[in-house]
Amino acid sequence: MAEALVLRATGLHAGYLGQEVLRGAGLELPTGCRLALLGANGSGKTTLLRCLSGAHRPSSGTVEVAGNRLGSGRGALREHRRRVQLVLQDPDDQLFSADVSQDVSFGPMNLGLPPDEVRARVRESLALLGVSHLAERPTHQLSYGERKRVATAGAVAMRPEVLLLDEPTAGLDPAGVHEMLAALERLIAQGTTVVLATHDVDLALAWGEQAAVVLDGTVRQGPVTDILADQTLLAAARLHRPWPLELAARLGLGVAPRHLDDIVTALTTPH
Amino acid sequence: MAEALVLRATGLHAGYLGQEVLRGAGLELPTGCRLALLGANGSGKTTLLRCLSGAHRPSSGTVEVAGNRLGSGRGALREHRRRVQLVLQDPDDQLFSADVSQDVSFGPMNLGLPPDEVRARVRESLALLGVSHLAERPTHQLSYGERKRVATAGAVAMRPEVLLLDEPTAGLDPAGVHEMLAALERLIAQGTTVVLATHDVDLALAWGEQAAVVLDGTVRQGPVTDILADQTLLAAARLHRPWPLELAARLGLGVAPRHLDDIVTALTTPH
Amino acid sequence: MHIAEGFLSPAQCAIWYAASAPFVVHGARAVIAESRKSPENKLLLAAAGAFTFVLSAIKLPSVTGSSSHPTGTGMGAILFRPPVMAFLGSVVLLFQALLLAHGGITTLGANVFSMAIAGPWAGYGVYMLCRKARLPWYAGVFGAMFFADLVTYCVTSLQLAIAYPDAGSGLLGSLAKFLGIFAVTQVPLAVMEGLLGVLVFRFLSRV
Amino acid sequence: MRLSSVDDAAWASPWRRRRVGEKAALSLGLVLTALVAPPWPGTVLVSLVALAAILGPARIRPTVLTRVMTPPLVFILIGAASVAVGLGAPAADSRLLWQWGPLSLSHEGLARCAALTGHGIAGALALMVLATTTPMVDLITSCRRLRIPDPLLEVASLTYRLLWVLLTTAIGIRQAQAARLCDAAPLRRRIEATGDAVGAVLVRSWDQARRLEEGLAGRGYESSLTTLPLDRPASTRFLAASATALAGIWALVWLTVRHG
Repeated sequence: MAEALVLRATGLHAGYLGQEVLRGAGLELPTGCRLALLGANGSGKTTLLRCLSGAHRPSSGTVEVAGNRLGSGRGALREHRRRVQLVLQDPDDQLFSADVSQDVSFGPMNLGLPPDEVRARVRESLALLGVSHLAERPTHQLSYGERKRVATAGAVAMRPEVLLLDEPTAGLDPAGVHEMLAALERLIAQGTTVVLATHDVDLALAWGEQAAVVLDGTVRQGPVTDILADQTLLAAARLHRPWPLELAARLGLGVAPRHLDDIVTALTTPH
Repeated sequence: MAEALVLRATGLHAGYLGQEVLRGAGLELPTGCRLALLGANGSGKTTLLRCLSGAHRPSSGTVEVAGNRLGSGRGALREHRRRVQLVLQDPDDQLFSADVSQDVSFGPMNLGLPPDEVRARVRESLALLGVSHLAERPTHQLSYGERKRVATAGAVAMRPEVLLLDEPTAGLDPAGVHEMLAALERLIAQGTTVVLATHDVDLALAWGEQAAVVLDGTVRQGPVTDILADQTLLAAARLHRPWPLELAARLGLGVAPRHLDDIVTALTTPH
Repeated sequence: MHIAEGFLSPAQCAIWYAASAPFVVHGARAVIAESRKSPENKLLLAAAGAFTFVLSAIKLPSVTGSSSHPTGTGMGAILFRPPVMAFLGSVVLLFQALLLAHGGITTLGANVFSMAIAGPWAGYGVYMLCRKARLPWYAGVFGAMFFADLVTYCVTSLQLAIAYPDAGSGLLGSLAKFLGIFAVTQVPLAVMEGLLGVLVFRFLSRV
Repeated sequence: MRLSSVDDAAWASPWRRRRVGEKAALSLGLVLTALVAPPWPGTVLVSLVALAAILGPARIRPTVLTRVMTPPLVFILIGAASVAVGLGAPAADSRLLWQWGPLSLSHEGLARCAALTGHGIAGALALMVLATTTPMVDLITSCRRLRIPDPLLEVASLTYRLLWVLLTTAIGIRQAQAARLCDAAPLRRRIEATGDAVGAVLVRSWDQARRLEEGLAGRGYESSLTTLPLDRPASTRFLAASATALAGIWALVWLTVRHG
């Protein structure tokens, strides 16, 4: 690809307790690209995210951020983690401080920043995620959607170049989904490259520029409308075609709509 | 309504720690009707389900199953629970045994059935939910979707007349959603009346016959295509119109499609 | 440190089982009484047991470079009282023996005595003394955690010394050896566990 | 969540369907033999029989057994080494090999060290016969026959269920802390982070207990958590084979002692 890659993984093999989950998986993430990552439960989607973030060491293969290869040394791992942050699906397995501000300040404090700078970062991250009003609240009193956004703020406070999100919208009500996606827009506008792992093919189509599907331990990547129109690939990955593409195919529209608006345009514009 | 009601609630007031969540909520569930229950986070959807199942005692109002009013006595409550079972969103809040079969056997054992009858019910419930192969597995090794189906099997083993499901498809991958919905079809075919609480308006439209929206502590109930086309109601409940209804409205189709098929038919059939 | 299976003679196993039994039975009675009071208590007790297991699996920040875990006996004693800890601690030690191969079945009596009885009671005693002396709460918590950890290891060393007296210098020589190996390396860990206890109770006061 | 190799093995073992009592009889018979029998050849024979059972019919992979046996081996070796070394004036009749200050090493010390290592390894392996073939819950459920009061067994089996939920949280939190560069922070911050993690897990444990109580109330939980009793066929062949193995060990021990 001609664009600059912010993150690149090649030939990843990884697993747990002797079982290999990834068998030669690779991924190329251009700077600023919105990548939707898809795959059934147990496909290795989360393992891939964990390898990319440095949380899981692959048995072979390489991961690079902006050309710097993630080595086995402590310093390299530290530098990698500063640049790539992962937010897992369940916020209860990630929030550990008594109150929201404290939790978000954890990363910046570990970077050794002066207190004023830490406070500024906490304010900024909470504002980006739209949860400034929760700053003083105890974490375990928040709703599920609020906890998810606070957990994301904790990662954002590290000012990562790449943010990997595992199912950021799962379990949220429509308003919660809307708020989470709005927060992601603000992050992207700030220059963060976002990878969104999801089971929701409609969301992947509407949100992503590229899509990647984890299947049989490897990754198939491409423009979102190509990948999500590939019936063979989708069936193998136990996914289905998003409804706009399905409808377009059934009606023989000859376009690849990503939203309801695209469908309306295609149907109401005279040929 | 003319049909026989299997469950009816009227004038429910309920809440926690002095905060009233339900303020005069009511619901009428005809026997065999598929009811989709909608509502934003914190709207009182789960509280309503808990009142209907007898897990939460409302401060006023009545709940009846097949004409029998749920009283405050232990015997009445036990009888009510035998007939109405609730499956919570998080399976870890219901699964207490490390062994799948033993967990599912809990309800039937409480009914005082002989061991052979209990074993038969366990087998039957696991088969209905399509998880017979998990009978000997430990709960903690199962995936989230598997745990959800096992938790549902635990409720089904009581052979309830009404099954209340809180977000049965949330957090599942498309194949998991498909399997859960297929399991519900088998239960409905057996005569169980199912209430499905969800955030997913598209699912509610495709699956439900009736829909009920919890808003401001009360319930608005009606045919699914009426309720989910009501823009004012949906906006107040922080929901949006399902895409088939939205598309039909934008294209001025003059029908109320519930699935992609309905749209295709409407568009390809000459007027 | 759990005494491994096969390490104690049958007579010693029996003696430590006998020494622990009254405490564990007393604790079991307390657990039965609590769970009869309300069905919710059974779940709270189980959560306490699970927490104790998980606590002992959490790695402490390494000072010496080797990995080490808290005993958690002092925290359990303050939170759940020593009688209940005698029972829950026994369950946790049984789990550790069979799930992690830490400890054993014949040595369970000895391990229960050091980790579920001696440690918790010592910690609880120190905690109550500090409260009587009106010392600040963190002194009591630190003291309880510190002494519970240290006493646990001293009792384990004593148990090993009784089992294997030194050929020349006898029980005392052997005790010196085992204390030297286990307890002295344990002092920084006991300090760490004391600090951890203070931080955890400070955390609880804020949520 | 898979965190314990022993637990994984126990759930997957073909011996899971055997009666807990039968497995316990074999395992405890071996454990007691490992304790009582002379180190040579008793503990060696126990180790061999236990290894044969675990790797043979119970079909546990050697790598799993190695992983499982590492922690007890470390303890056994440290303990045995400290027994081998004498402190202070050595006993009058001991045959010294080496002496340095108050420390000494004698033939007798080495013999005691070898015996202890033999007892320890044999005992640990014998216990693994039960541990790698029997899930904790089966063991707890079968304790009903020993007339242990139900509330105690229920607390124990709930503890087993809840510990996986809490372990998942604890591991998740520790990894989240590592991802946000906790490992690179000064010691003081690392201790504080550990305190936060423990506190968060404790709060989570109370919360989980409350939620599970509500969930179980809906399933009809009033005072007891009765489930199906385990239905396992008895096997006289298994008992006979176990008895033969134990008798064989003792016969060989007797022969060796008599002729040795």
